[in-house]
Amino acid sequence: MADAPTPSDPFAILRRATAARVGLGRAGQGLPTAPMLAFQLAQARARDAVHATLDLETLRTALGGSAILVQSAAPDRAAYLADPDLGRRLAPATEPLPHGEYDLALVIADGLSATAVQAHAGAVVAALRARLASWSIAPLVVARQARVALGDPIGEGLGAQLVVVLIGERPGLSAADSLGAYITFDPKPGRRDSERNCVSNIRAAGGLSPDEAAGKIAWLLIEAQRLGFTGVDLKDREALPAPTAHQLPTR
Amino acid sequence: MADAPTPSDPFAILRRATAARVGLGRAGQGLPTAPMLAFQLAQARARDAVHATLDLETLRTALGGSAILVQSAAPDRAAYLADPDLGRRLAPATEPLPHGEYDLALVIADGLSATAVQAHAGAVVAALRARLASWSIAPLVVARQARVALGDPIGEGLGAQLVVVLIGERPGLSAADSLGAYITFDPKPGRRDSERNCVSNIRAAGGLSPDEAAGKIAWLLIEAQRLGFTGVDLKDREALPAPTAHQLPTR
Amino acid sequence: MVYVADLAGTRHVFADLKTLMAAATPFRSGDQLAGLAAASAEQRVAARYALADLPLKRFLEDLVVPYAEDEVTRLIVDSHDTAAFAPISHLTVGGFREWLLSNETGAVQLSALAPGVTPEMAAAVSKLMRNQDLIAVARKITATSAFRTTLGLPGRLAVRLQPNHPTDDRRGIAASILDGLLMGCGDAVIGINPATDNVETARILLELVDDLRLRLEIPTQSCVLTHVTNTLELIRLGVPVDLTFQSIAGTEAANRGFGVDLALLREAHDATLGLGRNPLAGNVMYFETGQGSALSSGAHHGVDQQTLEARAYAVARPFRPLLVNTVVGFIGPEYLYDGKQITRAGLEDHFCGKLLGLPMGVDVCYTNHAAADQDDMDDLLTLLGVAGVNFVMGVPGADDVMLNYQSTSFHDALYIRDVLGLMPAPEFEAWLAKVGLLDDAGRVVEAGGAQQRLLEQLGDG
Amino acid sequence: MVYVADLAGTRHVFADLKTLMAAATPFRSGDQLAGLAAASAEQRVAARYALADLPLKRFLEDLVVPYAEDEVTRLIVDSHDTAAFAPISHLTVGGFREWLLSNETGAVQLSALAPGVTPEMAAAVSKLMRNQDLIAVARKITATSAFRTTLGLPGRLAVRLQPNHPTDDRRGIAASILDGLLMGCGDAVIGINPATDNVETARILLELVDDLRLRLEIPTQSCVLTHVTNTLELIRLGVPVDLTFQSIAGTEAANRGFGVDLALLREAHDATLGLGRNPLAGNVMYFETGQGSALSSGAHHGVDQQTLEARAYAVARPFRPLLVNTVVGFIGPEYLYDGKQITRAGLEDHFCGKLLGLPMGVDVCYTNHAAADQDDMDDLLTLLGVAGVNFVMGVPGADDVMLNYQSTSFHDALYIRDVLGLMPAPEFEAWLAKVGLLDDAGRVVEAGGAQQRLLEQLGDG
Ligand code: B12
Ligand code: B12
Repeated sequence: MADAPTPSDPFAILRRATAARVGLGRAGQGLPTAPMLAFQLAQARARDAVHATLDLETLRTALGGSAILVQSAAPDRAAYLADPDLGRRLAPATEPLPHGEYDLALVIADGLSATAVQAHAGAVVAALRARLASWSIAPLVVARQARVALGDPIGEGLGAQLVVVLIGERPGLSAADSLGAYITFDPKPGRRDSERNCVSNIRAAGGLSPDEAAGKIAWLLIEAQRLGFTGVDLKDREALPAPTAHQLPTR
Repeated sequence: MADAPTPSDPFAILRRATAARVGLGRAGQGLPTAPMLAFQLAQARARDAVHATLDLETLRTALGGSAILVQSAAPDRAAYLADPDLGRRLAPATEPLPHGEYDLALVIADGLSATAVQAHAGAVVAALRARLASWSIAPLVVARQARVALGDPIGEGLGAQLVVVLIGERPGLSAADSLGAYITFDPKPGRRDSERNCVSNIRAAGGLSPDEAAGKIAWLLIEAQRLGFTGVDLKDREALPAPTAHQLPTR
Repeated sequence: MVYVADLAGTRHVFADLKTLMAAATPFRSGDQLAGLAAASAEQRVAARYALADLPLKRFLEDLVVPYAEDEVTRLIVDSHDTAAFAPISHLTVGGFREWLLSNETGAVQLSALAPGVTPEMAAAVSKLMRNQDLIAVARKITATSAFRTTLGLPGRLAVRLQPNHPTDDRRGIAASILDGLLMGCGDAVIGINPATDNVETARILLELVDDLRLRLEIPTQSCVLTHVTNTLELIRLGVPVDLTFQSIAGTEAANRGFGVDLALLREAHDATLGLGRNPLAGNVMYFETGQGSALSSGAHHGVDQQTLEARAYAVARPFRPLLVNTVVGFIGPEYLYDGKQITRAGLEDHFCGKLLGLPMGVDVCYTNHAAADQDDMDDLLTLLGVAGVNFVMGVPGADDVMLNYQSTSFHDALYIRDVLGLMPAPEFEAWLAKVGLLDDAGRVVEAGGAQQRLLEQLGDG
Repeated sequence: MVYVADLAGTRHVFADLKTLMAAATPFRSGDQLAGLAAASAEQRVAARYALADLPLKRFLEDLVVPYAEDEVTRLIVDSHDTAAFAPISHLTVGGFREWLLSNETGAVQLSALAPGVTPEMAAAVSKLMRNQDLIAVARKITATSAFRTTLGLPGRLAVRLQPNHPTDDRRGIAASILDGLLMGCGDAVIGINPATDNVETARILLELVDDLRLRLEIPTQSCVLTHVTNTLELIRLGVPVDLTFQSIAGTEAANRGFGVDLALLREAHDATLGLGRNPLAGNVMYFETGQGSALSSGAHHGVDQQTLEARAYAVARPFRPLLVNTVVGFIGPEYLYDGKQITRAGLEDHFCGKLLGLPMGVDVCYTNHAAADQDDMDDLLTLLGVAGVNFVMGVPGADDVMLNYQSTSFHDALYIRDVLGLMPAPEFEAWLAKVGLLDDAGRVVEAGGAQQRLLEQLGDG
């Protein structure tokens, strides 16, 4: 193997196994200069990601057509960051949503990373639709300056039994494009987080792929419909793929 | 004596000798609660003093009549604090000052404490006028959002040989009303601080009284006129009042 | 009851105790958001004057969250130890501060006192304390706990090894664990936050760590930080559970938002103790807390976030946890805006937890939407080291690739141990020495033979 | 010469070395004011990448302030010790950082290196260092100096007693001095800033302190922090001058703004040495510095304030001072906006000064127009204690009633000594023990017999 570990670098093997910052070396007790600067660069970029805004045109295309656009009660990013409650309510001027009788509503929310939504929401939605072909799904809603709980008034407004909120997770140093999915049965304002389920870390490299994620979300949705609730009492018991041969990294 | 020190409080004697925070007692190595809170209250107030603004009406009365009002190039307090250079230049829209041939110009500048100017500038000016009866003094100038060096363009504009800037010193915890006097020979933009002299800590209780201060300023002015310069080479050699009997605090 | 302070002619009135407590708190964004922060710097000082004069006894009568409405309040009131309270029962809050700082008050007095202190008393006195006071008193308090390692001994600093991975990939997690172990970290616990909620995944991860621990004979304990109900299920399945984890908060309603209550925690505590894995049969719980979580779920009852945080410690206390840590900058700027607020909160939380008798650690951390950076973390870590914190986190390169925030790294742990002359937990130190990871100066050796040998040992297994 | 960094497709160009250095600096208001700060967080990191790759040798050729224009540059270049520089002459700035952090680099290597480091090298490497790096390296450096006390020994922390009074009232000043002595402070120096510029006043104050020192047999030295020209006059008058003080800055022009140049400092140094009052005939100068003073007098040559501050240490170095301290938060928010910036600057200044071989103290302080408070000071004081600062200020109750700013108090000094187990200078410690001011644990006793006795002794005199 080209980068087989040499005695001088027993850590190469660890580095191949994870995107985590392992095997960085040392300068005294501290970090060598190169990984320290890499960290600082990643932080500068993650901070930018927090302030990225949704490109609605591209997003609509990725979602395969039309979507209802709503805005939370947070007028801008500063207000959104300062007062999460604003992000949980619809803007006062929001027009009533088209009420129906749906099994499911899908909400695409910028959250703390528009980048994540831009990158993966389309793929997750498509994979979900494929898996839930028999379900009646409400018109897609795209929500700006949104928190997870904004799915509650939206799901209620649309008349959906379940709502999935696909939301940009706060950007990390190694992934600014991580998406979370939050599932709530019988959505309405006042739902607690303990009454939802979550599938997180959906992203391109190193995380859950949009397709795997859709599988997990669909599994939870089907269970939720069967049991009549979501939350801590709905356990993710989906069988796992068989463990790989080596659980520990070896050569 | 009523508050003679008791064995349990040998510090009472020290406290009587200074406004400094001596003899505070201890809680472990730290401050007891009462003096700690007193400190915090003083700090809350000192911070307010930085933002106090000049009451021009009262000030004009205190100065005994009319004064020319000018503004530095700093539009507001925030800009003043952020960029001291703005406070050293006259606002672009300033009308030319009435040029003459004066021995002295007096500039009353808010500096970092309008409170100090409000409280003591009038008294210092009056005492100075009394001491310098034979001097030709330019019309008084009151300057807002001003730094010490704003006296340079003002003095030059008025055609004065010497300028005295009476300016609010930054507020301390124990005195938010402390005034400084800066004296510059042949004022013009570009003068260094080493070309000025300073009389500081002019205030009501505990500091130099306006009258003492005027004495010192007048002494320096007369010397400056005689020598033809101000600054580090002009030494304050004014004789001191005879030392008091006890140099150390005793009972 | 109304509280009043007169300052130079201005009368400041505070409608009730919780309003007074909130107004006396150093400024932070979360209290501002909740509409509870003091209106001005002067009003804040006035509140502190009033608070300083308040007899401690008042906190036993005037309850910030009503007894009838909240099981946490009931726990606090019903379990208050009057005998332990006696030495300070005559004091005001201001006098209590001086008592704490006094050179006569040492480790012995402070541990005897703990059961007599309510979280509201701890919060109140902390509001009167400067950062240096919080440090000076906390470092006098020794709060030890033990499992396979003994934590909280003076002169020692332990590390929770936090090897998270965005898909719970076993190889990835193992890589981070090994990296940490080879850097001398992991003596507090090897604690994994699972990315998924899947019970099977949690089982696999627990078995992975247990296997590693046994093969390398590492004196430490493991934990998967999943919801307590999942851990209960794991226990029923016979999975090797050393510690049960749960996030907790300071009100009944906030705990419900987390899907827990005291009865559930008791059930979990009993079940975990029942496994008999802790050789000392003592400390088997791990709790995390953090200012802001109650407000975040609208469950704060108009009480400031720091007081509620202290109440979370009261929730933890009866369960004699091995580990408690505030995750101080974890949630975001809506509660703690910048490095200054995070630093203050970290010192407060550590102090209050210790004062209540808990073996406190701190996750020194921040998110990318907060106004903070590594320099702030270096500062807080150093301050907490001086304050005698029991443990901190060790995340590879300080970057948690799953939770998306920055905590302290293995390097940070080595730094703070080195500059303050602190050693790992004694059992773990002995292990490090045995496997050749310590040099003569007691420092973890840099990459070389010892690391190579350990990795080979695993490769062969 | 142009400097370039390519980051993922974006090319960042820096017109010259001083632009690069400025862009690499952690954000602070003074550089922003000067128009020198990086335009974005990413550009700042790019500058650090470029700086990290820069060979240290470059600093000997590419001068941030021209040789022909500035006597400080000439001093730096002409006095550079090539032999001392040899061990690091092959390194880049990034490599220098690692060399400094390395466990192989200890006190011995670091003091041997000092004459080989230019202030620009010190500033450059500090810009790549996190706060923890600044602390870890500074604490490895021992820079001692001595007069009647020995300062800078490991495990010790001295205090400048700063007993200022708004009218230089002798009784008031004496009261503050006694307060400090009774709190175990004053081992670095008893140093008075006179409110007036009057030479006669300075004489009286020097005689007051000298008298007190002799009567109580206190091993310490005194100083009146007046302009160097005044001190020269005092020396001529035969007044007991232990130390000559002067504020200094990092460019010739800024020093002229202070009314000094190198020749004047040399004259003062010779004159003070000539008095023969230092029994060791060594260290007789006291210098103060602080980021922002050059920009403040428009004498910064487009160089960032932290680099200029390091150059001020180069001004101090040839005079083998007893004391050097940055007055870090003294000027105001235009240069260091808040607690975070003050903290960073304090750690940088302390590190750079020590790296250049100076016996560094820090005036941990802030003004009321800055966004800082006592908590920030507690933090910085604690960090500097860990970093091994030689001395800090002791101002009664932290409130300087003449200079109008808040510094550290006698209490603060006792706090930091206690939590870090630090003792005063050895000669002063012996004196404290002799007069009964130390208890068994080595702490300064609280008000009682010893204080009473000392006060009586003075009253009788
Ligand atoms: C921030 C956070 C929290 C905060 C939330 C408070 C707040 N105001 O933000 C706190 C610290 C309180 C928290 C607690 C818990 N969390 Co959490 N949390 C996160 C984190 C780091 C970021 C979330 C985010 O960016 N959201 C997007 C923003 C834009 O939306 P938001 O509306 O502001 O955020 C809301 C949700 O994130 C929600 N939330 C947070 N955690 C959880 C967990 C579950 C199961 C649910 C349904 C909702 C939920 O709370 C927020 C406020 O309503 C994620 C990790 C990640 N990479 O996403 C883990 C994460 C979502 N949490 C997780 C867990 C397990 C928990 C706990 C159950 C832990 C425990 N054992 O008690 C508790 C309880 C949660 C609950 N039921 O209320 C897991 C979920 C695993 C899963 N797939 O189910 C994650 C993925 C991390 C992990 N792997 O450990 N959490
Ligand atoms: C801030 C300050 C400084 C700063 C000034 C930089 C700045 N950007 O602010 C620094 C640290 C550089 C400084 C240096 C010195 N200072 Co000074 N400084 C002060 C202080 C604390 C506050 C001044 C203030 O509030 N000004 C008001 C604001 C609104 O005006 P400003 O335009 O922003 O400030 C300008 C003046 O203050 C001027 N300035 C500052 N110090 C001095 C000293 C003299 C003699 C002169 C003429 C001007 C001057 O510099 C500022 C920028 O131009 C005062 C103490 C006090 N209570 O006032 C001492 C004070 C004025 N300084 C004093 C001294 C002695 C000095 C030094 C000569 C010390 C030395 N031995 O080198 C040096 C050199 C000064 C010079 N010639 O340039 C004395 C003056 C005594 C006297 N009666 O002559 C004072 C009263 C303090 C003291 N007793 O020690 N100082």
